[in-house]
Amino acid sequence: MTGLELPLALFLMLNLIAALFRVARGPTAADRMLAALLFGTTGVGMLLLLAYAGGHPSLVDVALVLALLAAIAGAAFAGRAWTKESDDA
Amino acid sequence: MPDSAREFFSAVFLVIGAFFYLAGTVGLLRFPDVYTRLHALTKADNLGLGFLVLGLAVQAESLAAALKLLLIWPLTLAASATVGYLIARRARALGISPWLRPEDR
Amino acid sequence: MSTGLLYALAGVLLFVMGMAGAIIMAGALRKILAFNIMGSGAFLVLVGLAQRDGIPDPVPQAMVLTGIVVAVASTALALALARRLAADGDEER
Amino acid sequence: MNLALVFDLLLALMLLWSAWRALAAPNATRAVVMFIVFGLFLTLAWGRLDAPDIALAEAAIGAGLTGALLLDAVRTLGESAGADAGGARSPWRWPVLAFSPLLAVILVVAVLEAPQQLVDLPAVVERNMGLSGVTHPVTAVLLNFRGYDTLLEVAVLLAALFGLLALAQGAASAATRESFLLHTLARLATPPMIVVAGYLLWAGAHQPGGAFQAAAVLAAAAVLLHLAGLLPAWVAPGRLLRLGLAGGLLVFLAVAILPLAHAPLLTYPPAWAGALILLVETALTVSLGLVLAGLFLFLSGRSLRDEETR
Repeated sequence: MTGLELPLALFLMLNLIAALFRVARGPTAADRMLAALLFGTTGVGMLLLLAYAGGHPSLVDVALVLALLAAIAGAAFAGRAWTKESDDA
Repeated sequence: MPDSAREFFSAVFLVIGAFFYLAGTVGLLRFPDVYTRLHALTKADNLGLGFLVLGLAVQAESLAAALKLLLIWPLTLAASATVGYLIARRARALGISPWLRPEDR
Repeated sequence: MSTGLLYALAGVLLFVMGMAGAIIMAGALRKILAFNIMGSGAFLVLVGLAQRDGIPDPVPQAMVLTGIVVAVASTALALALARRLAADGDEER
Repeated sequence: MNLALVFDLLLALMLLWSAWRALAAPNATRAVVMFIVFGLFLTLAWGRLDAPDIALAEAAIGAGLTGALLLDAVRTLGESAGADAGGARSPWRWPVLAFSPLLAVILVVAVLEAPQQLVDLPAVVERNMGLSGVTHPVTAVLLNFRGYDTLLEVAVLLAALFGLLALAQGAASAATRESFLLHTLARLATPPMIVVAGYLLWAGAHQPGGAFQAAAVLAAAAVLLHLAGLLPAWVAPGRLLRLGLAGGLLVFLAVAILPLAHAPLLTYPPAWAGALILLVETALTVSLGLVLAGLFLFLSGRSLRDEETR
């Protein structure tokens, strides 16, 4: 533990909040999904940092599961949900 | 490696990782279209998480713990490469044209 | 304020938000999302309130763990119902 | 300034914000994407609440199952199904919006004023851990102390799947050939997913993990294989699949009933408890993995549009 873990987790959280702007703005559905995917990667990072910041060591397992399944939502989005209509309104 | 050196390298890698996350986020916010934003996103996946994992692996207590951490990285790499490709392909199929510099238009 | 209490309060607000959404929203998909949010809020209250003194409590944790699995099963069932409703509605037209 | 508290406050705000956007977003795709983000924040919240078991389940189900289910539903229900936008037409809109803040205030006060628990449950669990056959308290509660809850819950899951089977109509779409890259990823990722599921099952006895999390990871593997076109959607369960779906419940029931001759339902002899729990968990992992996968695979591709094209 270097003492940097918790501040960096907080930094990543602030990063996410900035990325929310892209979720709100779009313009295409994919832009929102990209932000959601960035949230996934950042979530993995935050879980690892929390695990080493004195949280529960098995949070590393949670991060591992999240990383393992990271492609599913993106693949379902590209293959199933994203159509012309998703970008309206 | 002595503990102080491990802590030093760990801190350096963690800060580099956080920087690439920031770069990914800035890219996501500032780049002009889906394709370029994909590029920005994968920086966070590849380098941000990569350095973060490296930084934590340096201070891991056992080899097994370090290996478990290092396993997370290639998984995310494979996932982000695939999803990036799928989204870009879908974007093309939907007829979203890539952004060009004004002088190239 | 303890971590547990903070998330219990967030859970209360999620519950109310989800409940209002489930009543007001018109689309089936939105109602299903609203119900899920309501359920997540209840889960947070259950675990957060039991842990407001900072001691992890395995009993509500085990209950919420099974609750999450039941929630996804009921979501799938609700989506199947919504599809059937939509398909039947089309036939009548 | 306490950094952990700042982190928690921001996370709680993000939970509320993402839930709000999931409800208020103007179209269905956006709503579902926001709901996926909400699930991620929730995973982090469970991590902060010292509940890694729940975080594992939330991560596996949120990332592997809920997202795919809802995104598939967006396609099949159609983007604008049932006038999805906002719901401005409900006659209950104003009364509900007026009443909600009041209810929120009442509940917040109730949570703040809630009396202390009469029974110190963590201490009770702690005292009885020696009898449970495992060393991880959540697993002990789940499969020993409150085993009957879990037994009935498995039955509920199976009932939900039966309901879904009764409703499903129309031909399930055949697996479509997906891109080579997704194909490769699915082939590469499935073995580690199975390994991780096995690891979580084994770990459940002494650290966070167990049948539910392992089953969710297995189901996610099936979802990924289906999305990649490697696993066709299920139409009607054959004999083997039926046995697989019900097997976990049957094994659990058998283990619950066997000691009835000289003890109440679900009392394991302490010496055997560890082995029996592992047996039940293994059967549950396979069965629940199939049930959860079935929730997606039986639904996938049965859609409005299939009806229309026929």
